[in-house]
Amino acid sequence: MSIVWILLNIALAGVVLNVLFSKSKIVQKYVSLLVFAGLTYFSFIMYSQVGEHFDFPLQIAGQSIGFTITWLNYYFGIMITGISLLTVIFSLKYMEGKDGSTNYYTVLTLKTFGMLGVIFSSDLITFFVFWEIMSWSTFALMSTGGKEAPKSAFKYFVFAITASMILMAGVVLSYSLFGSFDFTVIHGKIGTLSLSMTGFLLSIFIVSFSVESAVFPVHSWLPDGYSNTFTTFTAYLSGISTRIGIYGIILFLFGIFGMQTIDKLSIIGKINFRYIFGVFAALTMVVPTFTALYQHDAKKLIAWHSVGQGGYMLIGLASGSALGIAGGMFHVLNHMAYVVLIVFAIASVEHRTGTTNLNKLGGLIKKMPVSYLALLFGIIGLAGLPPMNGFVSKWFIYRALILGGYPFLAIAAVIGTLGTILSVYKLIHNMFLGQLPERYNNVKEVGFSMQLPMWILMIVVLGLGIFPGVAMGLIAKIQISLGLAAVPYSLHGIQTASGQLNMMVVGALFMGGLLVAWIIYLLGSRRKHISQYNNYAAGNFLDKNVAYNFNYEFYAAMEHVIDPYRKKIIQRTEQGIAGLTDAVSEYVRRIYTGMINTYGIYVITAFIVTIIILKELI
Amino acid sequence: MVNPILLIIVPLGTAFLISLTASFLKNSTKYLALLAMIANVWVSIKLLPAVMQHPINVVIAGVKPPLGINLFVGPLGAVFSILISAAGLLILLYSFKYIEGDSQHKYYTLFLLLITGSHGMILTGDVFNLFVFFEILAISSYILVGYEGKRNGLEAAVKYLILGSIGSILILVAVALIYQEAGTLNMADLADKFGMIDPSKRLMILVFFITGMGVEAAVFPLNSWLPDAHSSAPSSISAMLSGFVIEVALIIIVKFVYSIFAMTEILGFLSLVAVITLLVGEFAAYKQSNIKRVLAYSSIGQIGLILFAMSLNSTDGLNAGLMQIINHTASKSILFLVAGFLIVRTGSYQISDYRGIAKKMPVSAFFFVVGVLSLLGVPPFFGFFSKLSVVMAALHTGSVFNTVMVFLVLLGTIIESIYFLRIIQIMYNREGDVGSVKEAPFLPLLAIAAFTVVILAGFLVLPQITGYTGSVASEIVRKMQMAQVF
Amino acid sequence: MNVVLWIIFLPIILFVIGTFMLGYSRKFIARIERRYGPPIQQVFYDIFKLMNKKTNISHGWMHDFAILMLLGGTLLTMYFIPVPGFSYFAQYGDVLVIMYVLLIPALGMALGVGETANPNGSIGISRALMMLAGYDIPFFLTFIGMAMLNNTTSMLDLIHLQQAGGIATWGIITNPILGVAALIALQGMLGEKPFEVMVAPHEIATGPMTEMGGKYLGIMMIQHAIGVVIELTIYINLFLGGAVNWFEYIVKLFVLFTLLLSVNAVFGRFRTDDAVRFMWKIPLPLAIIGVLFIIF
Amino acid sequence: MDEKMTQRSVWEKIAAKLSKRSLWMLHYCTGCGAIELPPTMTARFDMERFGINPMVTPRQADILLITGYLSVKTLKRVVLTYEQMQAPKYVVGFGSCTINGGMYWNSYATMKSLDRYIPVETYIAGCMPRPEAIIYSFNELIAKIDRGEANSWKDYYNNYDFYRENQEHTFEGPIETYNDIKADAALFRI
Repeated sequence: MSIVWILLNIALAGVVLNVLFSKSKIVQKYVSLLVFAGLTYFSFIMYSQVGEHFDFPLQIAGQSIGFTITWLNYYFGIMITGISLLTVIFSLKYMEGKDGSTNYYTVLTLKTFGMLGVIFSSDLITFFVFWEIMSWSTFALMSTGGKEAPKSAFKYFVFAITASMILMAGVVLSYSLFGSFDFTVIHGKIGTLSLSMTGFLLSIFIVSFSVESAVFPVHSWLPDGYSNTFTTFTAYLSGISTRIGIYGIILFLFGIFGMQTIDKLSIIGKINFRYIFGVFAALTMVVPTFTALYQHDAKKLIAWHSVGQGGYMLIGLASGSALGIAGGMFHVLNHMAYVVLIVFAIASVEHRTGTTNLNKLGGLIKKMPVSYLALLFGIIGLAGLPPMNGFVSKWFIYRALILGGYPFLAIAAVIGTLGTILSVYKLIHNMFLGQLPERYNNVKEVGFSMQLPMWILMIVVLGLGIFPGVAMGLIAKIQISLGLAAVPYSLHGIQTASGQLNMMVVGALFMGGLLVAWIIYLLGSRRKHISQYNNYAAGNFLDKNVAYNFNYEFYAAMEHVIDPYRKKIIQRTEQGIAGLTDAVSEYVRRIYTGMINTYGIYVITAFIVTIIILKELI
Repeated sequence: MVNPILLIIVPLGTAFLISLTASFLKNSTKYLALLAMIANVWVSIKLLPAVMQHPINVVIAGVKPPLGINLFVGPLGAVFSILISAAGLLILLYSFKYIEGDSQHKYYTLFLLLITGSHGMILTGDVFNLFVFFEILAISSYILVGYEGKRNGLEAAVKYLILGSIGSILILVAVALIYQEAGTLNMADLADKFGMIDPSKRLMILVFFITGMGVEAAVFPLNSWLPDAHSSAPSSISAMLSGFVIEVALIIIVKFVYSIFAMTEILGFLSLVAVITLLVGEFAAYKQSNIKRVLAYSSIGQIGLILFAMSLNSTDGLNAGLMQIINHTASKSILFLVAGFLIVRTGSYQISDYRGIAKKMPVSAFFFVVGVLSLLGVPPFFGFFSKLSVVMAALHTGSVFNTVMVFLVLLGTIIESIYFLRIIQIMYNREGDVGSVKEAPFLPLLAIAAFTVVILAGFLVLPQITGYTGSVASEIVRKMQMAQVF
Repeated sequence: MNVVLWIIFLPIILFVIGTFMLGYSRKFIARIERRYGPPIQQVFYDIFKLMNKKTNISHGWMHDFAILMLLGGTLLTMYFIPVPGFSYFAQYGDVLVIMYVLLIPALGMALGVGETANPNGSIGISRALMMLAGYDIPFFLTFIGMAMLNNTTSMLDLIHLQQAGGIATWGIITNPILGVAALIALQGMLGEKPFEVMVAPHEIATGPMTEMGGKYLGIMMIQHAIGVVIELTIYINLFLGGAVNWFEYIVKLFVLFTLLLSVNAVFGRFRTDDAVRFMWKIPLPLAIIGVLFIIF
Repeated sequence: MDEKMTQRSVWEKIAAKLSKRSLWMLHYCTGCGAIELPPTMTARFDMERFGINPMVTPRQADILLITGYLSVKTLKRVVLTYEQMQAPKYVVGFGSCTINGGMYWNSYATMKSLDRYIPVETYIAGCMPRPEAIIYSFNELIAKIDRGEANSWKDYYNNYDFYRENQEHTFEGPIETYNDIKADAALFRI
C-alpha cells in the first residue's frame, strides 16, 4: 500500500471519526491529534516513494486517474501536514470553551484531506474534484467562528465558484485538446498546441488559481474571510490554504506548460506572459500591504499581509530564473512558518484578553513575553529582515528581479517590504508595547500546549534563516524534477558567480554586534526597571486612569497620502462589479412583468423573430 | 414482455377510476394512485432492457402505420418513462402528507392525467396524438397550478392557460400543415417525407412547432408563464412541472429537430436561445426573495443549460443534456419538495423568514444543501458529472462560438451558486430563530431522500447511466426511418 | 590577522570619524547661525557624560535589548560596507543585504521605544517609519538602478567598476539623475532638515528619544555617529566611486556631509505627509527616469 | 561631605573634567524669566560654547532650570520632573522668586523657597537676571562639578525624609511619582 493512500485514508478516517464523535469534543480533540500526527509522520517519510504513481480503481472517460508523488508535492505535503499538526496542538487549549466549535476539527480534517488530494493528484480530474472539496471545506472553515464569518465566507464562495467554473472549463478544454487528463501526457503534447491556444489555456488555469492564491484584483475575499473565522483557522488558512493556489501555479507553469512554452508567449519584446503575470504579482504586493496599514484588527491586518506576501512568491515565479523560482518556492515555506507564528501569537493574546482589536490592546509584553517573542520573530520574518528566514527568500527574489532586468517589479517588492515593516510595527506596538491598560493587569502567559507550537515555529523561522540550505536541498530537487536549473546552494546560503549570500556570516556578525553593544551597555552604571506610569508627560502625573497610549490611527499621515488613490481606484472597482450584477439582475427581473398582455407580445415577437432567423438558416 | 401501452392506460384508467370511486373512497383514493404509479414504475423498468436491444413498436387497433396510430418505444421512451414514473412515484409519496383537505381525489386524478400526458408525449409515434397528449398534459397542469385556489395561484393558472393555449394552437397549426403537406401524421413516415416538402412550408411547420412546443418547454421568451405558475402551484406540482414536464416538451423539440425534421442547421440558433434563456433565468433569480420564484427562475436557467447541451449537434451533447435532465429532475425535485414543507411550516414564502431554520428542520435543510450542490455541479454529486459532460461536449466541438457560450454558461452557474448559497446561509444562520417549527413528516422526507440517493450514488453507476443515455442520444441523432421502425 | 585587526578597529575608527563629523556639524550650523559653537569634540563629551550617568532607568527588557539591537545592527551593517583597505565581509553580502540590515537598527529602536510606553515616543516612531517608507523607496530604486547598470548586486564590484575607469565612470557622472535622487533620499535617511519631523523636539519632545537617558541615550549617540558614516559611505560607494585610501574617503565624507548640512541649515521642517509626498513626487520619479535611462 | 570630596579617585576626577563639558538643560519655564533664555542660547551669548544645550525631557537633562515663581500646582510638577531626571542632576534656581518668593513673597499661592522641596545646586539672584548672570552661574556650576562639589543631588537621596515631609506638608498629602527614592538610593549605591 502506498503512502498516498495511507495519508488520504487517515485524513478521511479523521473526517469520519470527527463526524461520528461530533458530540464529544474531547474525543474529537485527541482523534484529531492522532490523525494529524499520523499524517505528519507519513508525509515526512514519503520521500522514499518519490516518483511513484498510483491509480484509482475508477476510470473517467476511459482515463485512469490517480495520484503521484513528486518532489514538488512532497514539499507541499510536509508543509500541509506539519502546519496542520501544529494548528491542532495549538487548538487543544485554544478551542476550550469556545462557542460553535463542534465542527472545528471536522472541517479542519476535511480541508486537509482536500488539500492533500489536490497536491498529490496526477491528473486534471482528480485535481479538480479535490479542488472542489477543498474550496467547499474552505468555505465551511470560514463560516465557523464569529458573527461576521458567514458573510465573509460567502464572499469567498462567490470568488471560489467562479474560479472553479473557470478551472472546469480549463480541465475540459485541455481534455478536448489533448485527449487526456494526465499531467505528464499533457506536458508531452503541449508543444503541439498553437501559440494563441497555449496562451488561452494557460490564462484560464492561472486565472482560476489566482483566485485561490488571492492575486490582486481577485483578492478581496481573503482578508474578511480569513479574519472573521477562528484565529487558529486564520493561521491555517493564511499559512497553507492560500498557497495551494501557488502550488497550482507552479505545477501548471513549470510542470505542465514548461518554461520554454511560456517564454514563447511574448507580446512585444520583454512584455511577455511572465511579465504581465509579474505586474499582477507586484500589484498584489503593494496594494494589500498598504491596505494593511488601515486595519484596526490584528487578524485582518495579517490577512491583508498574507495577500501581499503571496505577491512575493508569484513575482519570484514570474522572474523565471532559477534563483527567482527557488525564492518563490522557498517563500511559501517561510511565509507559512512566520505567518502561522504571528497568528498564533495573536491567538494567544486573543485567548487571554478576548480581543484582537488593536485600539484596545497594549503593553502585553510584560504579561506575555513568550507570545511577544513569537510575534517578534514572526514580524522580523514577515518584514524580511535578517537573520530570519523571510529575508533569505526575499533576497533570492530581489536578486532574480534585478539581474533579470525587472527594476520596477523589484521596486514594487521593496515598496511592499516597507509597507510591511510599517504595518507589522503597528501590530506589535499596539498589542504588546505601549501602555498596559489596567483591565489586562491580571493577564497570564498562555499554557505549554499553546507555547509549544510557537517555540517550534520560532526555531524554524530562525533556523531556516541561518541554515536556508536545509530547505534549499529539497527545492533544488524540485527544480531539477521540473526541468529547471537548480540554484547552487550551500548550507548557509547560495554561491553564484556574481555574488553570494552567507547567512551564517550575517548571523554571526549580528551576534558579534550584539555582543559588542552589550559590553558597551555594561560599561554604564546599572539600571532599574520602572513602572509604565513613571513616564515623561511634560510634568503631568500619570496613573491608571489616564489613557495616554498612542495607537489609534497610528499612520494617519500615511493614510492622508495614500487615501486618494485607494478610494478612487480600488474601492470603486469592487463596488462596480457588485453593482453591475445587481443592476443586470434588476433589469432582467423586469422582463417578467406579470402582465399577460406583455407575455402575449413576447410570444408573438418570438414567433416572428424565429421566422426571420430560421428563414436565413434554412 | 410488457406492453408499453400500459404506461399510458394504467394512469389514465386509474384517473377515471378515482373520480368514479371518489364519492365513497374519499381520501383513500390516493392509494389507488399509488398502485398505479407502482405499476408504472414496474412496467417502465421491465421495458428498459428489452428496448435497449430493439425498439418496440406497438400498433393500436390493428391498423398499421402510416395509416394507424402507434406507440414507438426506443431508448428515449424507455429512459424517460423511468424518469417520469419514478419521479412521479416519489412525488406522489410526498403528496400523501403534503396535500390536505377533503377533495384530494381531484388532485390525484389530475396528477395521474399529468403522468399520462407526459408518458404519451414521449411514447407516441404519431404527431396528432402528440398534440392530444400535449393537451392532456397542459390542461391537467393548468388546473393543478390553481389547485390551492389561492388568488395568485389562480392568476398564474390563467396566465398559464392563455399562453399554453397559444402554444397548443401553434402546435395544432403545425400538425395541420404537416398533414396538408406531407399527407401523413406518423412520425417515422413524416421523417421520410419531410425533406420533400417545399422549403417555405417546411419553415412554417418548423416555426409553428418550435414556438408552440417552446411555450411548454419554457424557452425564452416564451416562458413568461413559468415563474408565476411554478411558484404558485403546490410544491409537489412545481416539482413535477420543473422536474420532467418542461423537459418532456424540450426533448420533443430536440427529437423533432434531429430525427424527424432532420434540420440540424437551426441548432446554432437554438443554442443561442438556450444561453439567453440560461442567463435570463439566472439573472432574474438573483434578486428574488420568494423561495419558489428563485427555484422557478433557476429552472429556466437549467432548461437553458439542457437545451444548450442538446443543440450542440453531437451525440456527446445529447448525452450530456440527458444527464443534466436526470440531475435536474432529481435535484430540482428535492429543492421544490423541501421548499414545500419550509413554506408549510413557516407559513411564508420569503427566504428571509427561514433564518436559522436548519436548527429546527435539520434533515430538510441537509437535503436542500445536497440538492443545491448537485444542481450547481459540485463533485462528487451527480450534477458535477453532468455539468462536466456538458462543458466537455461543448468544448469538444472545437468551435469558437461554443467556447464563448461555455463561458457564458459558466457565468450563469456562478450567478446561480451565489443566490443558492445565500439561501443556504440564511437557513444555517446561527443567530436566526424561526420559532417552534417542526421537521417535515417522515414520508415526504423519505421521498426526498430517494432523490438524494440518486444524486449521491449517481457517480457509482455512472458507466451504466451513460450507457443508457448514450443509446438515447444515438437514437435521437439518427434520422427516423419508416423502414427501420417496421 | 589583518582581518581580525580590522574587525576590532573598524568600529572604533568609524566611531571617531562619526563623532567628529557630528561635532563638525554642530560647529558648522553654529557658524551659519553666527554663533561660536561648541568645540568639535563636543560629541565625545556628550557621550561620555551620558555613559557616566549614575542612574539609569528602563521600561523593560525590550527597552534594554532594543539598544543592543540598535548598535548591534549598525555594527552588522558596517562590516558589510567596503571601506578603503577592508572589504572582507562585503563578499558575503551584497547591496541587497545592506539594504535590509540597514532596517534592523530602525526596527530595534522602534521596538524599544514602543516599550517605553511614551506617546511621544510612539508618535516619533510612527513618523520615523512613515518617513522610512518615503525616502527608502527612491533610495532603494537607485540601488537597484546602479546594480542593474553594472549587472551586479555586489557593492564591491560596483566600487571596482567605478574606480577602474576613473572619475568618468563614477555613478554620479554616468547616471546623474539617479545620483540626485539618491542625494535627496539620503537627506531624509540621515534625518536632516527638512526631514526631521520624527524628532521634532519642540513638538513631540524628541520623539523616540523621549524616555532615553543615561547610557541608553549614550549608546544611541554612538550608533548615530557610526550610522551617519555608514549611510554616507553607501552613497560614496555607489555614486562617488568609493575611495582608494582613507584620506580620499574622509574628504569625500566631509564634502558630502557639508553639502547635506548646508541644506539642513537653511530649511524648516516638513510635516510627515508632506515629506512623504515630497519624497514620492520628486526623488521617486527622478529615480524612475534614471532607471528608464538604464533600461533603454 | 568634605571628606568625600577630597577622597575622589583619579577616574572620578577625569570623569568630572569630561562631564562638566556637557550639560544639558531642562528649563522649567512657568515664570517670566524664560524670556532671558533665548538670548543666552543664540548668537549673542551662545551657551553651546560651554556644551550647554537645551533639552526637552527630564530623562536626558542634567540641569533643571527653574525660571521664576512656583505655585503649589507647578511645584508638584517640578518635583515629579526632578525625580524623573537621571543622576547626577543639578537644580538651578533662577531669579529671586525661587530664593524667597520675590515679588510674590506675600502671595498665598506661591512657594517661598525652592530648596525646601528639592536640593538646589545654585541660585541666580535678580529680578530678572540678565544672560550674563546666567552664563556666569553656569560657569560657576561647571567649576563646582570640576571640583567635585556639585553633590546636592545626593542630598535628595540621603535626606529624602526631609524633602518628603516638606512636600507632603505643602501638598497636603503625598504625591505619587512612581519613584521609590530610598530603594533607588540603595540600588544605585548613593
